[in-house]
Amino acid sequence: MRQGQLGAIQVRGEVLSLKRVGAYHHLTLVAPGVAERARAGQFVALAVGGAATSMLLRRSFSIYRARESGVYGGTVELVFATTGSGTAWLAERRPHDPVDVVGPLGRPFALPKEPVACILVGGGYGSAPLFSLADRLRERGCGVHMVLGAATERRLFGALEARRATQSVLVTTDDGSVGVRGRVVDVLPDLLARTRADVVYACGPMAMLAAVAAVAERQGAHSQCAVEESMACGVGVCMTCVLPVAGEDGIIRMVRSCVEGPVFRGDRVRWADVGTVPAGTLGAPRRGGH
Amino acid sequence: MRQGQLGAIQVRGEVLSLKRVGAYHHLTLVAPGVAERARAGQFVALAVGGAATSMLLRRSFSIYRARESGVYGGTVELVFATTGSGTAWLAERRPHDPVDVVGPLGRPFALPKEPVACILVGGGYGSAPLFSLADRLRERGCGVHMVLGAATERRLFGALEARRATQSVLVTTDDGSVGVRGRVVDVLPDLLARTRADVVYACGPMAMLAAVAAVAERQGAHSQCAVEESMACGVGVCMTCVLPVAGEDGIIRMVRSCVEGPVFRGDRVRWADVGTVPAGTLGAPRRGGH
Amino acid sequence: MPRSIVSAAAVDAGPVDTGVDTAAAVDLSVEVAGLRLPNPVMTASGCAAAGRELDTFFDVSALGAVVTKSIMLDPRSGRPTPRMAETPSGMLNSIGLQGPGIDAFLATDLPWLVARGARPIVSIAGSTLGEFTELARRVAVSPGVRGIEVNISCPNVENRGLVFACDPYSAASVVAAVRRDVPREIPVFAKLSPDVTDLVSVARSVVAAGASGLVMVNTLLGIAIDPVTLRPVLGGVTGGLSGPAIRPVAVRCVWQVHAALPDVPIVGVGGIRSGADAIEFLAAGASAVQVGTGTFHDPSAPMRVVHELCDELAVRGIHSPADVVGMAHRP
Amino acid sequence: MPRSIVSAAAVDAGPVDTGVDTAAAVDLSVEVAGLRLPNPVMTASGCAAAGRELDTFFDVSALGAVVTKSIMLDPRSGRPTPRMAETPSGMLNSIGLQGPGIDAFLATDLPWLVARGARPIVSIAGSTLGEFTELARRVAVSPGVRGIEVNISCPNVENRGLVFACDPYSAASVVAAVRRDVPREIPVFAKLSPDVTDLVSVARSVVAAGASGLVMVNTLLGIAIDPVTLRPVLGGVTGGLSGPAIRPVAVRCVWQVHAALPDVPIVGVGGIRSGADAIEFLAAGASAVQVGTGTFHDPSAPMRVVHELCDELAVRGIHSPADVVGMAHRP
Ligand SMILES: Cc1cc2nc3c(=O)[nH]c(=O)nc-3n(C[C@H](O)[C@H](O)[C@H](O)COP(=O)(O)OP(=O)(O)OC[C@H]3O[C@@H](n4cnc5c(N)ncnc54)[C@H](O)[C@@H]3O)c2cc1C
Ligand SMILES: Cc1cc2nc3c(=O)[nH]c(=O)nc-3n(C[C@H](O)[C@H](O)[C@H](O)COP(=O)(O)OP(=O)(O)OC[C@H]3O[C@@H](n4cnc5c(N)ncnc54)[C@H](O)[C@@H]3O)c2cc1C
Ligand SMILES: Cc1cc2nc3c(=O)[nH]c(=O)nc-3n(C[C@H](O)[C@H](O)[C@H](O)COP(=O)(O)O)c2cc1C
Ligand SMILES: Cc1cc2nc3c(=O)[nH]c(=O)nc-3n(C[C@H](O)[C@H](O)[C@H](O)COP(=O)(O)O)c2cc1C
Ligand code: FES
Ligand code: FES
Repeated sequence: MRQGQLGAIQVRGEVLSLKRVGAYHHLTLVAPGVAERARAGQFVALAVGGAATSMLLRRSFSIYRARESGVYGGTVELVFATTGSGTAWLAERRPHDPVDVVGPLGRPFALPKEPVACILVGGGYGSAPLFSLADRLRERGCGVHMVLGAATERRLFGALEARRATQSVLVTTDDGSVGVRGRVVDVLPDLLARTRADVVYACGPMAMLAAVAAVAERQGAHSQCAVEESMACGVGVCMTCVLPVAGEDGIIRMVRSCVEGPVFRGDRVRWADVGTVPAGTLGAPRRGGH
Repeated sequence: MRQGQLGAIQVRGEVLSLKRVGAYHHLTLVAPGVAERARAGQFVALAVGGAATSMLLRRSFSIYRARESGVYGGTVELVFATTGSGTAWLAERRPHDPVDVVGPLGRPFALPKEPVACILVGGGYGSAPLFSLADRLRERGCGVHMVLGAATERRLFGALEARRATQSVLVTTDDGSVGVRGRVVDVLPDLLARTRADVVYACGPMAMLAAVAAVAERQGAHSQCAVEESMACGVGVCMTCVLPVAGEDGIIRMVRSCVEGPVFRGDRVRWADVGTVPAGTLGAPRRGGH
Repeated sequence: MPRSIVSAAAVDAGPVDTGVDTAAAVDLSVEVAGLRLPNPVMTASGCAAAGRELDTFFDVSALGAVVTKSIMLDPRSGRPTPRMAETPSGMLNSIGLQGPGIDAFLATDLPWLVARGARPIVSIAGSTLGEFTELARRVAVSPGVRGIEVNISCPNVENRGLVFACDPYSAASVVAAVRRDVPREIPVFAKLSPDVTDLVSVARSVVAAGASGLVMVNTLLGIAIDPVTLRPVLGGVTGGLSGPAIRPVAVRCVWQVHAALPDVPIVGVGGIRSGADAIEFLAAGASAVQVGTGTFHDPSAPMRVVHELCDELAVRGIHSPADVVGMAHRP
Repeated sequence: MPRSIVSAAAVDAGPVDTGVDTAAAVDLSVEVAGLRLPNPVMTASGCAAAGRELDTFFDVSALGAVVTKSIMLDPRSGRPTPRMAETPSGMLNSIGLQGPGIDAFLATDLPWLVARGARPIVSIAGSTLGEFTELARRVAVSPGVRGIEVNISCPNVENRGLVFACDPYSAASVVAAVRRDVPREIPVFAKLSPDVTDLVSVARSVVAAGASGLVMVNTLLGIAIDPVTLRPVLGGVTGGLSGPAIRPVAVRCVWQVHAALPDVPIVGVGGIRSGADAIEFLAAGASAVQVGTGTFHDPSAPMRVVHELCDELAVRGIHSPADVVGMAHRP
């Protein structure tokens, strides 16, 4: 296997374990080489369905944990919800089943140079990549606070682990089944003020990311948001995974979330325009077409 | 489930066991209703590949044994070789895995009214349907002799069982790894003469069936041959599985082997013309097209 | 629908009975080109013979209609085998319209369907205008026929073997000839081929020629080559590609024609395996659907699709399939 | 090929290294429209960007050629998302030719490929004759370009947005305009669309207009409708269908054109995932092949296909891919 500028490799992984956690599945894969290269916020793309599958495209999953060679060689762990035929297939895997893995993919969360206070916000399974991030931040002496939100208790991931990994944890659920009834952004402004956090890291549904980025901007904090766009290739060659992002130069471009993301600066993404090509975007159709 | 004139039903079967036997796999499926209806020479059609499979067509397999409701409900057993992606998938099944089963399909072997001597000829896995046939024949007081042939020992199926089920067994292999070196038709004429058998039953490759039918005809015996044509539907609606067969009226028709076969009278099949539409076939293209 | 069907559906690998009990609230009956049908699901021509074999698995009279294998004037032996090749999520077939000819069909197959209480739509195929005309005359006067489907995806021996469906003029002349001899109350459906540059112009011309509705689509022309023998797999060399693989193309055809001719009834066919697939076609502009190759994977498929369609509509609180027709064109 | 590739191949789900050591006996080099290539496998336009990302997984200079994403004169934002929908054994895409424009391409992407030692074939796309002409001029004079692929599957804004490739005349005029400005030693390939009634006539006319070779096929037009929202899945409504689902159609196109124009070099593309798939295209009449969507399933696919093709030929005792070209047409 070759390692190139992205550091991604392709390996024939093997299922080590698969457990149910609330509404999700926690999958541990032996994937030599991937774990060693992985950084918080990156993802893996798995081939699904076996040899004669009708599912042509890989499924992408944030890396929850990456353990450098244990007994079986390096392992990567992910947490997934079964939403369709690909994740349903994954949920049926058994130990020792082979799974073709490509990763680690994408840009990781950017880490602060100074030991500043940070808030990590996760929606549903979106909390998965935040725990390894929390470890890195703590190593750098950063204060780490976490906000976990979900529709209901079963859809929260890692609430217990969060207590161990951070200084403070806030939980919100839409139905109030646990923690504060409401959304993460209802509690974020106050927490930001209290902790004087400089950076907010977020992973979850687009709507949540948009709201978190807005709050952060309003209160003068940086935000780093990991987006989830549907991806055909995951490696930067197909142009399906784009969203409108403003560059340093202020120009809006349709950028690939698989290689230039999935982590973006919250203030750069044109959240309101996701799913469109906003006027003024580089190369956008002009009056009367191109 | 409804039972119609064909008696075939569709059930969600379940794998009870899967064992290797020489070059083959021996699969036992719990398929309530199918076993009860099955007769020697019929087959089942299995959906392969799971929910998101790219394999649209069912795979057909002769019924090796059918046991009316045991502990788990009726079971059907089959013996298969892994030749491609569908059988490869089947070979990976584990106990309790679901398998959608349609069957029993096709016309069974016709049984003699009198207690005559019979010779059962099986090529490779083609011997599978002959054991239940042997039982039926013995019940009717018929003398049963078996000839099993294969390329090599690993590709023989049921040689031991044959000894129990029959009065005499002859084995041939192309490479002489066991039994007589040669083909089943090398030993058949002599056996026919010795046993004065009235009927020859055969299942195996087309070339073998053609040769067996010729020998039988030459020595004045009836032959019943189970053919193996590739089938898209297995239930009589698609017209893919045809071969040229002469009717009582002497007219050659392209006949569906899934419903009017797989068992045919050897003297009726136009063996040399299989894979073509022989001149004179009902509805064959005339000079200058239709 | 008979309970037996529900269990038939339940055993299948595909999407299963959601068990939504509000299903009762849904009335599946539809009107297609003047035909009132209990539901919008039919068999596709050539994928259900004349219904009898499938009646083993479900009551064929419970379907919206049974479209029979395209019948020709004389008996036809069809092409040499192999006649099929499995392809990714699809299959190629080169059957060559094997059939008993119109006399045997009218003597045996049709009466069985009528006696069974099914609603037969008879598909006819000819190699000359004259053959189509005579077939139409014979079928039109046969008792119990609910509709005629004109399979114009066959070579026109009077025009260098060019497929009728690939030329707006030939397609229209066949439809006009058939229409002339078929009483008004029997709808005439033209079945179109997707293998054309401008499907809408073919659709326009057959409608102008008197087609009551359109059936879209027939198979796509394809070839499979055996990587071992390095020769074509099919005895007929080329074959028709069908199955889920072609569904996006079939839906696109329905979409384009419905956009251009919103008032023309369309029967959608191509890769339908489930109720959700059927809804794609309805939303694209079809008033009814046909299940073809899906039946090979699951002999209960046509009836299961009826059942799943019912459930899919119920969960969305939609009371009639008609409410979904063309929905995808609305902003 | 570097050993690394073999291991890359070995990890894939598809057919694997047969380990036939007689592989040494096979010489994969081919000549296509005057181009000498180390092997007949290329990337398909739009499925490998400009090669750089795939170089992470294998050495792109080890491929026969790297065909770049169709480039236009100006930067293009492409269509709104969603831009893809997975379909059975295929996918729909509506990227809308997003790209940086020719200046940025010639300044960055092309030089990287050349420096890497890859053999670039530059795919160009325009919405007017003029755009094609200017693109051809710019590309032709750029160092390192081995060939030009003309993507005529784009709407002609000067002709009611009709796709160039769907009309023999427009298709020919684009090719003629491009050919005029490109020196003889650089082959010009015309990439054809399968969505036409008479592919052979389109092929004839672009060859007459000076195409050195043909690339077949581009995607089939398709639509996917979300059964929940009942609206089109793609932001662009219609999209291009690709992947194994379309392979039988692509092979048929190659077959038909090779039968009619046996001396015209053809590059086959459509659903190739393995060496065996590649052999189907060679046997149908292609002299080279491209791997597109297959790369999304397996980023090592193009190089794995090279490797498997080598093994497939070796086990058959065939020494050169050229020996297989058109084989399926022989009795
Ligand atoms: C960078 C990234 C990280 C992700 N991390 C996680 C994670 O940690 N846990 C988790 O459960 N899910 C995660 N997802 C979403 C996950 O990829 C989808 O849930 C999954 O692909 C659905 O596949 P399916 O076959 O079950 O669903 P289907 O709907 O059958 O999939 C059909 C097609 O749509 C695509 N698709 C469907 N839903 C999504 C989606 N939400 N995002 C992107 N593509 C989608 C699939 O990849 C496939 O190509 C992530 C997605 C991305 C892009
Ligand atoms: C009536 C009948 C009885 C059979 N009984 C047995 C049996 O007892 N044991 C056994 O091992 N095999 C049996 N076969 C053959 C078996 O159906 C094929 O080996 C199997 O379908 C191959 O599937 P695959 O996906 O592994 O191969 P692939 O080559 O990938 O299959 C591709 C397509 O070709 C068809 N096909 C391939 N080979 C055959 C074949 N030999 N006959 C018919 N269709 C074929 C498949 O059904 C499928 O549609 C029988 C076939 C028939 C028609
Ligand atoms: C084996 C087979 C035979 C067919 N025979 C006919 C036919 O006789 N007349 C016809 O109009 N269409 C025929 N078709 C086409 C189908 O009716 C249908 O239009 C096509 O297969 C697409 O639908 P599907 O994907 O659901 O199969 C046949 C298709 C198959 C697979
Ligand atoms: C995401 C995507 C983008 C594509 N972009 C282009 C393009 O820019 N120019 C072009 O000529 N073909 C383009 N194609 C078509 C492919 O080059 C190829 O012709 C087609 O996908 C069939 O091959 P495949 O099945 O191997 O993908 C694109 C295909 C896909 C899936
Ligand atoms: S998913 Fe292909 S470029 Fe991002
Ligand atoms: S397999 Fe369909 S008719 Fe025999």
